[in-house]
Order: sequence, then C-alpha cells, then structure tokens
Amino acid sequence: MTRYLSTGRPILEEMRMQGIVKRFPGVLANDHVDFDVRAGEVHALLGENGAGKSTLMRQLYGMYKPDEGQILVDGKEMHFNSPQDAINAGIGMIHQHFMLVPSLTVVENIALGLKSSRGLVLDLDRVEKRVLELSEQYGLKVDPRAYVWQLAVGEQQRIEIIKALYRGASLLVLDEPTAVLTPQEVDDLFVTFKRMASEGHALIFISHKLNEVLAISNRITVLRDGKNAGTRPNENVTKVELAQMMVGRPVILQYNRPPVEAGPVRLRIQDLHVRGDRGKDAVDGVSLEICGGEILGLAGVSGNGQRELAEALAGMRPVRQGHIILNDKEVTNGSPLQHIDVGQSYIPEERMKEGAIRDFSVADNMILADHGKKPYSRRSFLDFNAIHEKVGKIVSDFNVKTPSLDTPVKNLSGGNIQKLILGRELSRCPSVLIASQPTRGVDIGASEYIHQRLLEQRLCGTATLLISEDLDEIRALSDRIAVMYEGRIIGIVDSKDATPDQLGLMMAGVETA
Amino acid sequence: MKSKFSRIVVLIVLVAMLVAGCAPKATEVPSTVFKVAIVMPSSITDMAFSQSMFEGLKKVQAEMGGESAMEIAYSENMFKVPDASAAIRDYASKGYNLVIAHGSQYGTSLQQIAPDFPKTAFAWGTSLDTFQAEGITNVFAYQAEAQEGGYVLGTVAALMSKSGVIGETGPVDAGDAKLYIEGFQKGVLAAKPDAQVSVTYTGSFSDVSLMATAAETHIAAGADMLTGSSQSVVGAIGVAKDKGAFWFGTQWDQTSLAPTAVIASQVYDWTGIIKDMIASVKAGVMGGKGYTLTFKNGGLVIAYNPAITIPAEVKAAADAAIAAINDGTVVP
Amino acid sequence: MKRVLNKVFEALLPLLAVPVAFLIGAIMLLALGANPLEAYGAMIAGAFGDVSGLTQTLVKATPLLLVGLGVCIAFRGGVINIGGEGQIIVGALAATAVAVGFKEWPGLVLLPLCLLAGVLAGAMWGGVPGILKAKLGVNEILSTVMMNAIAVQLSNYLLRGPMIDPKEIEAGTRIAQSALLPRSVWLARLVPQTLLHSGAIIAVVLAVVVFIFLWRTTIGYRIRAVGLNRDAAKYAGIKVPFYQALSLILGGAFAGLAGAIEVMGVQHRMMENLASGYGFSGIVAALFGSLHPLGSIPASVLFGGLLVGADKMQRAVQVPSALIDTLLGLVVLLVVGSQVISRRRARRRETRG
Amino acid sequence: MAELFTLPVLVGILYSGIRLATPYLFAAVGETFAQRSGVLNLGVEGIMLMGAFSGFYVGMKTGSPLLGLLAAAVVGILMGLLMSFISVTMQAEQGISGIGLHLFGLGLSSLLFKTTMGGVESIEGFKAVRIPLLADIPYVGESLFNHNVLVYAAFLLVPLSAWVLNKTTLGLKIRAVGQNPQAADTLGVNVARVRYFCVCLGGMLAGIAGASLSIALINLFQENMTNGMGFIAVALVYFGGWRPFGVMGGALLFSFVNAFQLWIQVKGINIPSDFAIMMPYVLTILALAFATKRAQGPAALSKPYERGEN
Repeated sequence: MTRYLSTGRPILEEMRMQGIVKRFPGVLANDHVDFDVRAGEVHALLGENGAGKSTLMRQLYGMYKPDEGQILVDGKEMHFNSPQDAINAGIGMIHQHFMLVPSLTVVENIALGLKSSRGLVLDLDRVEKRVLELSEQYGLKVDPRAYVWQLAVGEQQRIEIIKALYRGASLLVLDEPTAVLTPQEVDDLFVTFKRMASEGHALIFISHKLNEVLAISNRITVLRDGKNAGTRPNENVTKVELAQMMVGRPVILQYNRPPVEAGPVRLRIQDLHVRGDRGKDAVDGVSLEICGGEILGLAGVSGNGQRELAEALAGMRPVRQGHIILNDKEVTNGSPLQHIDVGQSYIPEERMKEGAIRDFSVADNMILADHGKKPYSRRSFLDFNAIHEKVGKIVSDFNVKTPSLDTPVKNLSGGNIQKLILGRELSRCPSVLIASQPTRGVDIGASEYIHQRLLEQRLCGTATLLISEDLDEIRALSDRIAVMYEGRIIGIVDSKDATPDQLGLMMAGVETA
Repeated sequence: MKSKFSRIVVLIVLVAMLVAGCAPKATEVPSTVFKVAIVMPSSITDMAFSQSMFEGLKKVQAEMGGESAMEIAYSENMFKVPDASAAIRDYASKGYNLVIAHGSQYGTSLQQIAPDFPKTAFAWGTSLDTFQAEGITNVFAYQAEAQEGGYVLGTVAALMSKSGVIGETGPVDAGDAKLYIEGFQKGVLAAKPDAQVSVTYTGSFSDVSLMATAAETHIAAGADMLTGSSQSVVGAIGVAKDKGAFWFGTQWDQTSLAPTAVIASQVYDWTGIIKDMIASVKAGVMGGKGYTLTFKNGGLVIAYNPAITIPAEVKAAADAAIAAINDGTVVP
Repeated sequence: MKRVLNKVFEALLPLLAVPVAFLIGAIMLLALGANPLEAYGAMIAGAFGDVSGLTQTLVKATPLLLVGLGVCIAFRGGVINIGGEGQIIVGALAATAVAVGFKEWPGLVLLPLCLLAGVLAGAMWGGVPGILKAKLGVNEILSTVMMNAIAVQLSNYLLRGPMIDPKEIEAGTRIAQSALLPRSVWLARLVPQTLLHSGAIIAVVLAVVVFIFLWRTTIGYRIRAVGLNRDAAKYAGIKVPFYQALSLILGGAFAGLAGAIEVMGVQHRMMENLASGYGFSGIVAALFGSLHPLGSIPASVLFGGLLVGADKMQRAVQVPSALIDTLLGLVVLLVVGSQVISRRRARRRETRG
Repeated sequence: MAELFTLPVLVGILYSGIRLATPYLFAAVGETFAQRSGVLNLGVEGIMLMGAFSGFYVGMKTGSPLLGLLAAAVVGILMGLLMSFISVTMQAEQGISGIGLHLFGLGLSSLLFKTTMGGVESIEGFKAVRIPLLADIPYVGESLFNHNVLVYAAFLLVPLSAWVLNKTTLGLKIRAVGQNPQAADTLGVNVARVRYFCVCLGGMLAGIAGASLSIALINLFQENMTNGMGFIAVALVYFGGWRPFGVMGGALLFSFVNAFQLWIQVKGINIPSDFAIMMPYVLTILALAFATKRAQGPAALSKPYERGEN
C-alpha cells in the first residue's frame, strides 16, 4: 500500500545504489560503491573532499551517468538521463553551492522549470501561495518577493529546501547544508530535517563535520578514495572511529597553543564603516586592535559584514568612514599594493576566484603580488631562474603537491591550492595576516597543516585576523574571539572562557556580558 | 577516431576533385582572341559605375563577334587597392592585351605595374593622367565628364519642378559623385536662379538605407525633383516613387527601377572608348591617350523615360544646354 | 616528445576543417559551372606557387599579423578589440600627415617619426574605448564598433579636405586621396618588382617582441593576470582598470602601426578603403594562431595566402567574388567549431597527467 | 540652427527615425533573446543579408511580400540553427563564430543574388497602412500611423518581447539560463534547447530585419545592403541593457540622430557632411559614457555550458 507525504507525494520507501562505478579521465571517482536510504531515516554520507561523495550523489540526481552499477527506487531499476528524470522520481538535491539565479526573485527561482497552471504565462501568485504554505508547514521562513542576491545564505538555503519540496521531493540529498550556518541555525535546520524524516521523507546528509553527523543521522556511511569504507548505525560508532575511517589514519583533533607574549598593536581599526553591495553599510562602525603574536578570531554568520570587512582591510573596498592603521601607518582607502607594502598578507575567502588564477602555473601564481619585486624581476623583466629557485623552495616548504612548477593550478587539489596561497602569503613574513576562511573546502590533512602554520606564524609575532564560520576552528586557534553581527562587533571574549552556546547566542545577535 | 574521419573527408575531397577534373575542359581559345581584363571597385550589378563599364565591354564583345573574338575577364568588388593591384598585375602577366583599372584609386598601383609589362596596354579611369610625364607609354586614361549630364539633367529638373526645391544625395563629397552633383546644381540654378538646391551625403557607397532616408528628408523638405550618385541610390529611387517625387539617374539608365518616377538618366556609354582603345592596341599603340566621356563624342547620353511626358519646351531647353556645352559656351 | 607531438597535432587539427569547407566550396563551384580542381589548383599555386604569389601572400599577411598581435594582447588582457578597422585608418592618416607635412626632413628621422605617428594615433583610437572601459565600464565591443564608423568619416573628411592631394584639385578630378608620400619614407622593397616590403620584417620582429613582452616582462605578466582573473589580479595589488585600458591601447597601437606600414610600404599614399576587412581578418588570423604572438606568424601567412589564393581562383575560373566570402566564412565557422575537439583532448591529457 | 527646430523638420525626423529604427529593432530584439540566454551572436549582419535576399527573391517570384517574409524568417531560423550548432553544441568561441557567420551570409547572399537575378530590380513590397483616426492626429499622426505593417510589427515586438521575457515560463527559463545555466540545469531546464531556441528566434528576427529592408522599406536587394546595421544592432543590445524597451530607446536615439543629421545637411547648415554623419556614433558613445547606471549583462554571456564543469 502506498503511503503519502503531507505534500501529497507518494513516499519513496527505499533507494538503493549498487556497485556504482564512475570514471573520469585518469580518476576512478566511485569504485563499486553500495549505498542505500530508506523512508523516515537520515543517512549521513561522510568523507573528505574528493572522496567521491558529490560524484555519487550527482549520479543519483541524473547529472552524471554511472559507468557501472544500478540505481533502484522501490526495487525498480532507474535510468536517470537528466535532473528532470530524478525530480520526476521524487528525488531532490540541495547543492553545496546553491543553484539559485541571483538576479531572479525567490518565487521566480522556485517556479523555474515548472509547468504553469496558466499555460505559457507565469503564475507567480499561485507559486507564492504554495511557497508560503510549505514555509509554514516546515518552519522555513522566507520572503518570496525578495531577489536572491539580497538574501543572506541561511535564507538562500531555506529556498533551496522549499524548491525541492515544491517539486514533490520525497528523497532529499543535502550536500554540506550546514557549512554556512550558525549553531542555532543548524539546530533549527535539524529540527526541520527530523520533522521531514518523521513524516516519511528519506534524507541523505553529506558532511565532513563529525559532530553534526552524529547529531542528526540514523546511519553513517564513510567514503574514502571513491570506495565505501563502511556503513555504521549511529549508536555504535564514535567520533574518533569515524575520523579514522575518513582519513585512514589517526587524526589530531586538538592543537597545542603555547602562550605568547603580546607584542605591539599591529593592526588598528577605528570606527570603520564600509558599504556593501546593496548600498547600505555592511560594516557599521567596527573597531578592533590586534597585537603581534595574537590570533583574533572573527566569528559570525556569513553575510554579517565579515566579507566586506576583509575586503576593506585588503584595500579592495572603499572605506566610507573610519581608519585602518597598519604598523602605525594609516592605509585607509589605500590600494591593495599599499597594504602589501606595509607588511600585510591576505588569504582571500574564495581561493579560485580571488586567490589564484586557474590557468596560470604554480610558479606564476606564487609570484602574483611580488612579481614586480626583486629577485623575481629585474628592470621589468621576469627572472625565471630566480623565480623557479625561490618558488621551488616555498613549494617544498609548504608541502604543496604538484607535478611541476609549470603545472596550471587548476589541475591541483583544493588543499594544495590553499597551501600554495598560504605559502605565498606567509613567505613574505607578514607582520599582519588577514586569513578569511582559510580551510573552507579543504580536507582534514591540509586543514591540520594550515592550522599548524598559522600557529607557527603566531609564535613569530604576526598579528592575525582569522575570519571563519567554523566555530571549532576559531576556538582551536584564537587567543580572543570577536563576534560580528549585522556589521558590528557584538562582543569580544577570551577564547579560554568562550563556550559554544555563548558564542552561538552572540552570533544570533544576543549581547551577552 | 577523429583522424579517421578527417581521412575520409580528405578522400571525398580528392574524389570530388577528380570527378570534376574529368568534366570536359573549356575549348582552348585561339591566339587571335583579343583578351580584355577589368578590375572594378564595386559589383558588376551595381546599376552604376562598374556595371556601365562591364556592360560596355559586353556590348563591344558582341559587336566584335562574341567570345571567339574577344575574351573578358573581370574582378569585381576590389575595393581594397592591394587586392586590385594584385589582380592587375596578375592579368598583365597572363598575357591579357588590355587591362582596365576601373577606379581612380588604382592609379598609384598602375603607375608601378605598367612599366613591368610593356607588351600589355592598361587603361585607367576615371582620370586623365596617362603617366606620360613619368615616361610610361602603355597607359590609357579615361574620365566621364559627369558634370555635363548633371548640368543638363539639372536644367530639366529645374524646369519641371513645381515646388522649386530640388534635392541631391551622394555617397562622399569627392570624385565622380562630386562632379555630377555640382554640375547638376549649376544646371538647376542656371535654369531657375531662385530654385533651392540642397545636397546630402551619406558617407558610404553602400548604405542603401541611409540614402533612402536622405531622399525622404529632401522630400519632406519640399523637394519634388531628386537625383543622386553611386550604387547606393537604388533605395532613394524607390522612395521617390512611393512619395510621388521624380528622380534623375546617372552612370546607368535607372528607369527600370521606377518607371513612374525616373524622368531621365545620364548614361555612360564606354563603347566608343573601348573600341578605340582596342583598335589602338591592335595598331601597336599601347597607351598615351586620354579619353573623356562627353556629349560631344557620344559617350554621354541622356536616356529619357518614354513613360513620362516631358513638355516640349523643357526638352528643347535640355537640347540647348547640350548644344551649349558642346560648343563651349557653357562650362558646367 | 609525445607531448610536443600532441601539441603540434592539436595546433594542426583546426586545419582539418579547411578541407571540409573546400568540399562545400567545390559543390558551389560545380553549381556555378567551374571546375573545382582547376579552381583550387589556381588557389594554391596563386598563393604559394611562385614568387609573385608568395610575395603577395606575405604583403597581405603583414597587416594581418600586426593587427593580430594587437588582438592577442587585448584578448590576453581580457578585452575584445573589434576596433582594428578604425585604428588602421587613423594610424595611416597620422603617418601620411607627418610624412607629407615634413617631407623635407631626412628619411632617417622622418621614417621612424611616421611609424611613431601611426602607433600613437592607433593607440589614441584604442585608448578612447580603453579609458571609457576603465573609468566608466563602457562595453568595449560597443565603443570600438562606433569608433570604426567615426574613423571612416574622419578619413572621408580629411581626404577630400585638408589632406587631399593638391594635384587632384588641380586636375579637377578630386579623388579622395592624399598626396604621394616622399620617397624617403617608403619602406624598402625586399624583392624587386613585387610589393613585398620591409614592413613584413618589422611585423615578424614585433611578434617576437610581443611574445617576450607578454611572457617575460612584469607588465605582460600583469596583463595576462588581469585577463585570466580580474579578481585575483586585483587582490594581488594589480591595477585592473589600468591594464585593461593598456591592453586596448596597445591593441590600437599595433593596428595603427599596421595602417602606417600599409601606406608607407604598399600604397605610398592614404586613400579610401585602406583598412577594409583587415580589422576582422586580423582577429581571425590571431585566433587561428591560438592567440599566441608566435602562432600568429604562420596563421597570418596561411590566412593571407587564403585571401590571395581566393582572389586568384576567382580570376582563374571567373566566378563571382562573393564565393570567396562564402568560403572564408565557412572556413572560419568550421575551424572555430572544431577547436573544441583539440581543447577536449588537451583537457583529457591534463587530468591524466 | 533655428530652422532645424521647426515643426515640419521635427515631424520629418519622427517619420524617418521610426522607419530607420525598424530593421535595428527586429535585429536587436532578436539578439536580446540570444544574449539573455547566454549566446553572443555577432553574425546578425550576415543573417540580415540572407533574410533580405531570400525575402526579396521569394517576394519577387511569388508576387507576395508575405511569402517573402515567411522565406526570410525560415532562412533566418536556418542561419540561427547553424550558429547554435557551432556555438552551443560545438562550444566554439562565440565572437569568432559570429564573424564567420557574417562572412558566410555576406558571401552567400551576394552569390545567390548574382546567380539568380544578376541585376538590381525593384518590387512592390508591403504597402503603407494608414490607421484611421490615429493618423489624423495633428502633426504627429502621419509620422506615427502611416507605415507598412513591418514597422508596426517591429514596435509591437518590443512590449511583446518584454512580456515574454518577464512574464512567461519560457522567459524565466531564458533569464535563468543566461545567468546561471548550472542552476537551470539542476531544475531540469534543458540549457542547450533554450539556447538553440533563443538563437534561432534571434536568427528569425534578424532575417525579418533584413526583409524589412528588401520588401518593406526599400523594396529591392543590393549586395551588402545592410552595410553594418547588424553590428550596430548588437551594440544596441548592450546600449539597451538587455531589455527590449532599452533596446528600443537606443534604436530610436540612433535613428533620430541619423535623421537629424540629414536635415542638418538638407538645411545647408555649414558643417562638413562627414561630421554630421559621425553624429549618431559619437552620440551613442557619449550616451553610454554618461549613463549613470548600467544594467549588468547576463552573467553567462558568451560562455559555453558543459554539465559538470566547475
């Protein structure tokens, strides 16, 4: 007997992937993977970047075709040629990078690709009504009339979920859905997931965060190097076990942070006001001081002005009011080059967009900011011998794995590119370092390495501003933690005294003493 | 797999070429044929400058007895001078008896090419310079005295105009177009001193649309008689027809485009010049002569449109103007 | 070794599209009653078969290469220069004006001055869209197209007014062309009785210079960085708008130089339609050369040969010249259409390697 | 100068400007669709020429301008199909394929003209249709409401296109595909199909644009008769910020200034004609430079889409 969801769709009782093999030129992305999910459960898919999680799910969603293996839905073999086929079968997917069109409104994004009740003409009012119903039913608050570019990531995520529900998804694939949320938002989201599961939805939860996986899922499958490294029920598995299954070796989960005597104030920010893309002040009167040998962690939900603050500090975004003082020199509204010259290094948030040039070689990327200086160039001519010598040293110092210095960076893994950027920025011996999301999308091994280097830099007396949405990272590395909310610093706490609950409340805008 | 595909393609090409190669070859032309080549800036169907010469050549060819007596080779749309000069050189080296460089912009190139081919006769127009001053002896030159016909047509236009407003439109304010347009203006003012003549240029030899709008503008400004030069006037003629205005053509008989609107055209008849050049070459004179197309030598002809009745006194005035030009009392 | 072979194969792959285009052309020729074998024979022989053909090909390739080099720089800087046409015209006008204006000066001074005038004028014509792009974000495709139209009218004005050959007024013919340039600025002829001039050498030397410039100097490095990733370049302290403008200015300078060399080497005077088509053909030649300055050298020669040979073919079999445009269009379409194949091969190899 | 600001001149500019704008409107609105879906088609000029020829030829042979229009539309679609195949399926560099398409259309239209007709002829095209009452409005009535059907059609196309783009499911797909093809793909929108449709629609409208010259406004065919209009049309799409009404504004501005410069010459105002002719081009650049707010182009414009990239 078919059961139905409250959305009116039949429940998808069981989805089973058997012996899935997917090859890309030179890479075996999935190697005979078995995976299944049943109605009413949350099944976590855990693994490092590049372990093959997304590839597996893209085959379920009809974006790739498996080279071998079967996909069975309620016992019936399915052949998905396009996402449309998957959608028709009741499968929905929330992608890690949101699949939203920024220039369209929320309803327009949801209505995209759907049949309209008015034939060729859009019926946005009707879509809007249904969106509000779903939003009510699952507790997903959205403003249907707003343009997507105006929205914070949390809200964009809710739109993605409604989009899938609107299409009658009974099985939902959630690719790293918590990466950009506050702890409170994560809690709310988990409540929604549990509600959905209890109603009969099947959920696949992709993540690399062990805490979350243990908090939400019924079963956990770990992928490593394209293979299924094991499926365990939640009850009889521990964090340490899971980490070992993921990485294939024991993992450090705690860092040693020796005390350092604070040096002079290196970076001084005074009453800074910076306009955001929407014309309003995204940074609204921020004042901070960071001393040499100190890591100041800047926590906060994405979209609260951290990006704009980082860009202003890098000299990329005009300062409307206030001052930035680097090593006692005023650099307010100076060019990126001036910031660099005063001794600042910067690790941008989006490494492929802002930190590196895909088609440039490793060597070319390594000299991006310093190519005009000795020894890289002399009298406007690049000195390739010197470049190869210096760059080769940095590459080996920072453990960047690359076939050669002339390999385009687009062929490197995310972790290696991040190490390259780190190497480039740290080899300059900066007195001030702005590091924005330095380990986002990087595997555990590389993350560990990057964290170690940041702590070493602290010992050398660098003043570091660490901007991250990963509270664990911030707590593990920072001396002090500042929390940013709606463009302001809502509070600064000593990292020893900070509890996740307290930080979470601050990130939600609650000022605690 | 890809290279296999390309191999197949190459094979097909070769087969196609072989098949084509087996087609019967054109019969070898006997050496008595007089070979003429012409290089033109615009198309042989431009209803203007290039077409007038090309049709002239064909007419002469027919008179001489067809392809067995005279062979014509042509290169059209040679608006790039280096291409034209390559073509001229190429024809000369292939043994053409007469190579016509039908564009004043080709002069500099011709001056360099002609001395290399003393056995070939060249012709250059429109110009009157045969480069004799430079010691070159194998270049003919020819020029249309476009202002003569302009003057006569201007006379007719002025006398037939009811509004006394006359519009002229050309491509660029230079060369043949300028001669014609200024001659026309003189003719109008000579016949009707209080007439109002306005002139527009479109800046292009091929902007048919803007030329049509220029005609439209003249008509909106009150003009009932229009004329213009270059291949782009074809659009303007249509506008004249639609708006009930009249048109005067030049370089080519444009009556066929608008039998209800074209009153008369100045037609360039190059046949006399062509025949004379051929005769000269056959007699061993390879150049040095400058030809002009005038009423007097019959190179310029006014072709009236039989479908439009022209008052007798107007026609008489036109004939008088031609006579005056011929005897030199009027210099347009 | 295998890598080199692969690269060579990929570079040559687009050329395989040419036979396909010619096959279609053969059908058209047959339909027009011409013999395709004879036609293509004339084409190849005409372009490369003898001294005259070869030199014509090289004469044609010279402006294509120069414009193509400008296109390379602009593309590498992430901007599209469709303004080659106008830049050639103003470059030629400026060189002519200087040569005619100071004709008494010794050639040793005047000749480089003329080339410089062409470069500067072209740079200025490319600089307007460049600065508009840098300062106001005006789309360069739009502004360069407009600048082309403006240059044509400027040339029309100058050539029948201030710059017209006094002899033309004297003779009453008033052909829109400038006076003949003084002999002192004529570029030396490399092969007697042909049009091949030393400009061809200048172009090849400059191709090497541009290669060195783009890949060996800091400014070239910055231009390429800006072209590949504006944001990353900006974060690294590179002034993105400046280098975008600079790429357009340099693109204009090369087209302007092409104009100057065309009047000084081939025409010896400025006239109408001097630039016709070189602006676009230069883009195509640069693309055939994979937007690499050194690749542009053989690509320009091949494309120049195609143009020259096509004209010869038209004369040999007496078909309308329009057939040539049709064929060239097909070649371009098929070549760019087939490039994806070599791109995919390259990608496959990279992910493996 | 005062004589330029008289009523007959202004009425004349209005009339000529509207006629001149017609081919630009068809071509530029068509190109707007192509670009909104992410395809830059620089071959508009070549398609226009093919449309102009086929429209004229069929119109002449059948005596029916309507059939000519149909032929132009079909040929335009075929040319669009060629462009989409090269740029969408083969993922070729779009700027260059456009130039190739232009050359191809330029050559083929002339070649067909030469072989089938051999000389310029004129035909009776679409006749002006005077709209009763509206055309009787004093001063402007004749300028606005006494045109042939294609002129009306071009202007009606503008609100229609804006409606399709903004209010229909298809328009939503087009906008999404041009901005974020990957997002559209995940929602089951067939990116290639949408792009094929838009490029072919653009081709059809470019074909009609050419036909509007050869069977409605000028009523004859001449080699290369579009003379760069197609490139201006592409530029107008940028000018109009990828919105049909913006494109119309640009087309009208350009055409009015062109009509105006002819009046400057007719009225014998003493400036060289060449500078008058320059005016519309200079003004277009200036208008862009001083336009304070510019719309952002489609984010995926001229980027071929391949599933699984990024």
